[in-house]
Amino acid sequence: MRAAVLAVALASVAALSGCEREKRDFEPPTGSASGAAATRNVSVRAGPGEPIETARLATTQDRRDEYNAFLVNQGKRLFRWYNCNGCHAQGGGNMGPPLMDDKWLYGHRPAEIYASIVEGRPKGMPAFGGRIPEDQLWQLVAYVRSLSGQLRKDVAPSRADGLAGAPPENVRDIERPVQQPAPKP
Amino acid sequence: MKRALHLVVAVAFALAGALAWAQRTVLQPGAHDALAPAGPQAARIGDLWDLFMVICGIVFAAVLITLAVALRRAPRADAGTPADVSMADRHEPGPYRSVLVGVGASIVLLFVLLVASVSTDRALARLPLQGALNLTVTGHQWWWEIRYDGDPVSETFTTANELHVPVGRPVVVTLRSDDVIHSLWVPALAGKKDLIPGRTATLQFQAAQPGTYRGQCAEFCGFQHAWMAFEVIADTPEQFAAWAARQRAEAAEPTDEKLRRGREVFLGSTCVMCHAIGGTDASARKAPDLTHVGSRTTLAAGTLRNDAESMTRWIRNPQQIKPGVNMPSSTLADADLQALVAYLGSLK
Amino acid sequence: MTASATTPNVPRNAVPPTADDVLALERTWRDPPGWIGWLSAINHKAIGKRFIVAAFGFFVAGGILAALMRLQLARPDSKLIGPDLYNQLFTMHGTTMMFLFAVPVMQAVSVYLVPLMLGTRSVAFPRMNAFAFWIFLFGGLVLYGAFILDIGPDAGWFSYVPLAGPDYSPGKRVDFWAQLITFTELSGLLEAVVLVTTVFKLRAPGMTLNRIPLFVWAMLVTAFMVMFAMPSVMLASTVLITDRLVGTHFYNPAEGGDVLLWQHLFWFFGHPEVYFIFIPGLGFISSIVATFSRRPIFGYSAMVLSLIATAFLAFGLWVHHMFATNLPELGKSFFTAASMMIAIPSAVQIFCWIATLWTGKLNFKTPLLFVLAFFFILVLGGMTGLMLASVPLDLQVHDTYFVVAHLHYVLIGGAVFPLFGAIYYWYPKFTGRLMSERLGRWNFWLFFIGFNVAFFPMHLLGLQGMPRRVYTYGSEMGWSGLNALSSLGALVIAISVLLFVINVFASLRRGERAAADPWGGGTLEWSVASPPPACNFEAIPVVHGRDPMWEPQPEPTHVAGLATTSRELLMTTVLDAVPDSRESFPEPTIWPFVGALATTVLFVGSIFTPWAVVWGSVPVAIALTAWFWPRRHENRAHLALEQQP
Amino acid sequence: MIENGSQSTHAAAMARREASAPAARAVGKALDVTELPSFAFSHRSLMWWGTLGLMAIEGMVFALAIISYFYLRTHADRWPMSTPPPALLWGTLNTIVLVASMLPNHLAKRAAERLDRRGVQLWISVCLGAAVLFLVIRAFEFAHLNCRWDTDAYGSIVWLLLGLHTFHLVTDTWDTGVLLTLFFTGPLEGKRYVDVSENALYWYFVVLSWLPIYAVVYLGPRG
Repeated sequence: MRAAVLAVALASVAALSGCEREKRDFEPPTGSASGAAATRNVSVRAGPGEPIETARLATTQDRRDEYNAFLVNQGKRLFRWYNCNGCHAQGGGNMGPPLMDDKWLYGHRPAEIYASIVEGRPKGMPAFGGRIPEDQLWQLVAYVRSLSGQLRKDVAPSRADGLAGAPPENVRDIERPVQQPAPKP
Repeated sequence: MKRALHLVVAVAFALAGALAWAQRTVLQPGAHDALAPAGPQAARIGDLWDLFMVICGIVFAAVLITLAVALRRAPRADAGTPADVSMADRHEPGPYRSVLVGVGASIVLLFVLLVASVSTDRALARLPLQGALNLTVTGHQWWWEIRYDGDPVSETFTTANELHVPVGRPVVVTLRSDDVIHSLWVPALAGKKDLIPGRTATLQFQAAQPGTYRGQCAEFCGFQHAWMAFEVIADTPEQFAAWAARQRAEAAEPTDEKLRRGREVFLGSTCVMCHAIGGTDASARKAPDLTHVGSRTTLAAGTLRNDAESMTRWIRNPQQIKPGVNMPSSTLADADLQALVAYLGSLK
Repeated sequence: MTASATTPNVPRNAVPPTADDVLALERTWRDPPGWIGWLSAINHKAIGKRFIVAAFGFFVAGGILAALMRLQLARPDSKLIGPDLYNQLFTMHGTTMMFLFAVPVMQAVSVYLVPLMLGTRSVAFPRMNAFAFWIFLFGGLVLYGAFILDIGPDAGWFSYVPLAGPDYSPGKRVDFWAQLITFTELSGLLEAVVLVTTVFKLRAPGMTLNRIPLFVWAMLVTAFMVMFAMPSVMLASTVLITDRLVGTHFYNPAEGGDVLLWQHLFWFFGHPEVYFIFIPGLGFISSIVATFSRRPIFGYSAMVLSLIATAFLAFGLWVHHMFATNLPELGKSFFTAASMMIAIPSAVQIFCWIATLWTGKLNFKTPLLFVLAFFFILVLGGMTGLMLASVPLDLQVHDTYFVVAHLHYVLIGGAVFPLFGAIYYWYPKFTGRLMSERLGRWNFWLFFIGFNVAFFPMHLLGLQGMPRRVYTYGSEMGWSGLNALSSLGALVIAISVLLFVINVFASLRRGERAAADPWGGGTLEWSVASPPPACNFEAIPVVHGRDPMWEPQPEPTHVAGLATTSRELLMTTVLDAVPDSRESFPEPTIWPFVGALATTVLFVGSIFTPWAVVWGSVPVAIALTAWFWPRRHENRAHLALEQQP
Repeated sequence: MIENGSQSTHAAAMARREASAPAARAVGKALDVTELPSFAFSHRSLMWWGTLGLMAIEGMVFALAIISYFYLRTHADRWPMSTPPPALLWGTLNTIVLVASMLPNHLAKRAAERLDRRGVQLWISVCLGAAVLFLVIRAFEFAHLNCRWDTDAYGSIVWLLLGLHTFHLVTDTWDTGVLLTLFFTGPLEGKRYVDVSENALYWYFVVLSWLPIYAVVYLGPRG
C-alpha cells in the first residue's frame, strides 16, 4: 500500500518535472509589460550588492526559466546571436571572464547575473538594459548558469551543431560558486 | 453484390475523371500550383505529368474493369461449396496466357514511363544558363535570406522573403541553410530542392511571363514551417534593373520628425539586436534585412500584407500571429511604435 | 542422460488421440492460472491475441490523433491547435501507425496463425516470443506516457536531423522517440527470428517448402526483410541519442558529421518497412481469395517468386525519398528504375488473384469485400507511386499532400483493408464465434467511402501546392474546400472503425458459434476446433499437398508418439519437412515479463544518463539468467524423454 | 483441487470437441516418431537457427556501422580529422588473444558434440578466461585510444565500432559464464550440449566480426 502511494507520488513528481521541463513558452510571462517596467526601475537603481531588489526578482522571475529546457536552449541561441561569445568564448572566457568555472565576480544568483547583463559591468561588459527584452534576459541568465552546471542535467542544453568546444552543458558537473571580490572600477 | 461491383467501377471512373478534370479546371493558372506552369522547367514537368496521367489512368481502369468482369462472370458459392483442387497439379493455359499478357503489357508501359521520366530529368538539367542571374538563398527558421551576388562585389545586396527575377532570363539559386533543413519550392516555376546545413545545392529556373508566384518551405523545419513562404516576382528586365538599383542603395534618410523618432526607436530598442538597416549602425544579420522593407509586398515571410496596420500588429506581438517565431514581442509605448512603423514603412 | 525413448512410464499420443491424450495435452500445454500465470503465459495463441489487441489499441489511439489533426485542418487559419501540439500530433500519429501498429500487428497475427498453419504446437522460442510482446507493449506505453506528460516527440516520425538533433530539439521529447524505436525494433527483430525458425524447423511432416501456405511465405519473406532492415534504424536512432546525450558528432557537419547520413540510414530501413507492412497484407489476400473463390491461388510459384523479388527490390529504393537532396543524376535514374521495377512483382500477384477470382466460384462475405477494396485502393496508390518514383514529378509533389494521399492509399489499401478482412476471416478461429456480417458490411462500406472521401482530395491539395506537416493554412490559398471534405471523410472512417470495435466486442458474446471450419478454408488452422485447444493439434497432421483440407489424404494421416505429459514438439528438416527430432519445449515462466520490465528501466534510464546502460544491465542479466536456468522437475521430464542422436 | 481442475479441463476439452464439428480430416495409419532423437546438433537444432538469426542481425549492424565509417570518411578532407592514427599496440594484442581463443572454443564445441562433460567444463573455462583477459585488454584499448567520442565525427564512429563489439563481448562472456556454472552444478540434459555448441558458434562470430573492425579502425587510417 505504502509502496503504491510512494510510486504514485514519484510518478507525479516525474510528471510535473517533465511538463515543467518540456513546456514551449511562446507568450512572454503574463504581465510582462509591467514586469519590464519594474525591472527597468531595478536596472536603474539596483547595483552590485543590492540584495533586496535582486532577491525580489529572484523569487519572481528565475524559476520559470531554470527548469525549462526550451527556454534555456533559447538562452543558448541568444548567447550566440548577441555575440556573447565575442568576449566570453563558449563560456571559456577571453576578453571577458570565463562563465563555466566556479568564480563569480558579481554573484551567481539569477538576479545578480540579470543585473550584470542589464547594467553592464566595469572593464567592458556593456549594459543591455532596454536592448534585450525581459523574457530573453531571463533565458540568457538561465543559460549562463547552465554553463557552470548550476541547472539540472536534464534541463541544461546539449551540444550545439558547431565546433566542439568544452563538453556540452548537460554533462558538466556543478561548480560550487565562490564569490570573488568585485574589482573596483 | 452486383450493386457493389457497379459502385466500385463507377467510383473508379469518377475518381480518375475527377483527377483529369481537376488538372484543367480547379487549378487556376498563377495560383500556388504545380500544374499551372509559368516557366520552362515547370512546363516540362507538366508535360511528363500528362503522360503519366494518361498511361496510369488507362492501366487503372483496365485492371478494375477486368476485376469487375471476373466478379460478374464467376458463379456464386458458399462455404459449403466443395473446393475445386483439380487444377492443383494441372496447367491452366487460359489464365496463364492472360496473366502473361498483363505482365508483359505492364513491363512495356513501365519502360515507356521510365524513359520519359529520365529524359525529362536530363532536359531539366540542361536549361541553357548563359547570362544567368546568380543569387544565394539561405534558409533560416523561419524566413528566407536572399543575396544577389553583384559584380563588382560592391553591387551585392541582401533582401528577404521576396525574390525578384527578370522574365526570360535563367536564374541560378545557390541554396544554403543556417540552421535546419528547409526546402525551396515555387510550384509554378520548378521542382523543389532542399537547403541542407553543411552542404550547398543549386536550383535553376526561368520565368516565362511577368507575375507573382508564391513559394514555400516544403521540408518540415519546426514551429512555423507552415508560414515560411516567400514570393517570386517576375519583372520585365527594365523593371528588374530599376528594382535592383533601388535595393543596392542605402536606407532612405528620415524626412520628418516622426520618421527620425522612428529611427531612434529602432536603434535604441530591441530591434537592433537582430535586424540590419543599411546606412545605420544596425548591422545584425540574425533576422531579415530591413534596409528596404517598405518596398516589399509581404511581412513575416509571406504571412501578412505589408501595411502599417499589420506591421503594428506584427511588432506588438508576433507570437500571436506566428507562435514560436524568434521575434520577441515588444513593450514599446504606442507613440514610439507608430513612429517605428512609419519609419520602416518609409524604407522603400 | 541415458534414458531410453521407449520408457514405458511416459505417455505418448495415439492416433486417433484418446480422451486421456486430449486431457493430458490440455493440462500440459495450457498457461498457468491466476494473474501470475497470466503474466507468465507463453502459449503463442495467448501472446498472439494480446499482441493483436494491443496493436489495435495503438491503432485507435493513432486514429484519434489523426482525427484531431483533421479537426484542426478542417478550416483555414484555425486556432484550435497550436504548432507545438500539432507537431506532436503528427509525429505521434506517424510513429504510432508505423512502429506500434502496422509492423507489430502483422507479426502479432502471424504469431497466432503460423504454428496453426504449419501444423505444430508452438512457435520456436515461446519465451522469447512473450518477451518480444512485453517489450513492444512497454515501449508503446512509455511513448504514450511521455506524450501525456508533454514529452511527446515533435520532430516528425522520420526525425530528420538537425531538427531532431540536440541543438534544435531541446528537452527529452526526441529521446523518447528514439528510445521507442529501440523498443519496437528489438521486439520486431526477435519476432523475426522466432518466425523464421518456426517456419524452417517446426512444419508438419510432408509440408515441404513449396507446400507452405502463401501467408506463411509472406511472413517468412517479411521476417527476413525485418532482419536486414531494422538494424539500420536502430543504429541511426542509437547514435541520435548519443549525439543528444553525450555529445557525439555523427550528425554535426561542423565536426565532420553529416545530416544526410541520418536520411540514408533511416530510409534504408524506412522503405523496406513499407514493404514489410504490405507483404503480410498480400499474404492475407492470398488466404482470403483462395477460400472465398473455392480454389487454390492461381500461380503459386509465381506468387512466391514475386514475394521474394519484392523483398529484394525493396532494398534498392530508399533514395527515392531523398530526390530533393541534390544527389548525382545517375544515382537518381537508378533508383527511379528500381522504384518502377518493383511494380512488376506486384502486378504479377494482382493478375494472379484476378485470374483466381475469374476461374473460381465466389462466396461474397465481408473478408472478400475488404480484399476487393484492396484492388481499387492499392492500384490507385501504386499509380501515384510510379509518379513519385519519377524524379521530375517527385520534385513537384514531394513533401506535399500528394504524398500523404499516396502513402495512405498504399498502406491503408495495401495493409489495413486486407488486415480488416483477415480479422473478419480468422475471428472465428480466435474466438469460436463469427463476427456479425451485417455490421461487417456497414463497417466495410463506411470505411471504403470514408477513406476515399478523406484521402482522394489530398492528391489535388498536393498538386495545388499544400505542403505536408503544416499546422494551418491561409484562406487565400484556396485549399479550404478540399480540406473540409477530407475532414468529413475522416469522420466517416472514425464511425466505421467504431462499428468495427463494436462488432468485435458484441460478437465475442452474441456472435454465432463457429464450427472448426466455418468458411471451408483449405489450410491446417481450419482442421482444429475454434478456438483451438492449448496444444493446437491433439495429433500432429501429416501433409500431402498445399491444401490439406481440400485434398484427399493418403496415409499416414497423423503423427503418433509425441509425449502428452510434457511439452514435446516434432522438428522436421528445412526443405522437405522429414521428421528429424523431438525437442522438449520450456514451460511458462514469469521471467520474460520481468526481463522486459528490467529492459524498460534500462532503456528509459539511458534517456537521462549514459550510466543507466551499466547499472540497468544488472537486473536484465539477472532476469535473463533466471529465465535460462533449468528447473529440476522440468529437467527430470526431459531426461525421461531423452534419446541421443 | 486437482480433481476439479482436471475435470473442468476435461469438460472444457470435450465441450470444445462437440461445439465445433470434429476436425474434417480423415484419420488413418499413424506416423510413429517415438524413436527420433530428443536433441540434435548444428542445423538440426532450433538453437542453431536462432543463433544464426541473431548473427545475421548483428552482422548487419556491424556492416552498417562500417559503411557509416567510410561514408563519413569520404566527406572528410583529413582522416583521422584532428588526431594521429590510433596506436596499434593494444588493438593488435587484442586481435591476437581473440584469434587464439578460437582454439579452446573449437575444442569446447567438439567436446560438446561428443557429449563429453569434463571436456566441456575444461575448455569452456579456458574460453571464459580468454574472454575476461580480452575485456581487460579492451579496457586499456579504450584508455589509450587516440580520441574521445566527442572529439569529432571520427572519434564518434570509432567509439561506436569499438563499443558495439565490446557489447557483444560482454554479453557472450556472461553467456559463457552461465553455461560453465550450469555444467558444474547441473541440472544437465542433452540440449545443454547443443547450447554449448551454439555458444561456440556465436563466439566464432564475435571473433570474425572483430577482424574487419580491427582493419577499419587500426589499419584503415594508415593505408
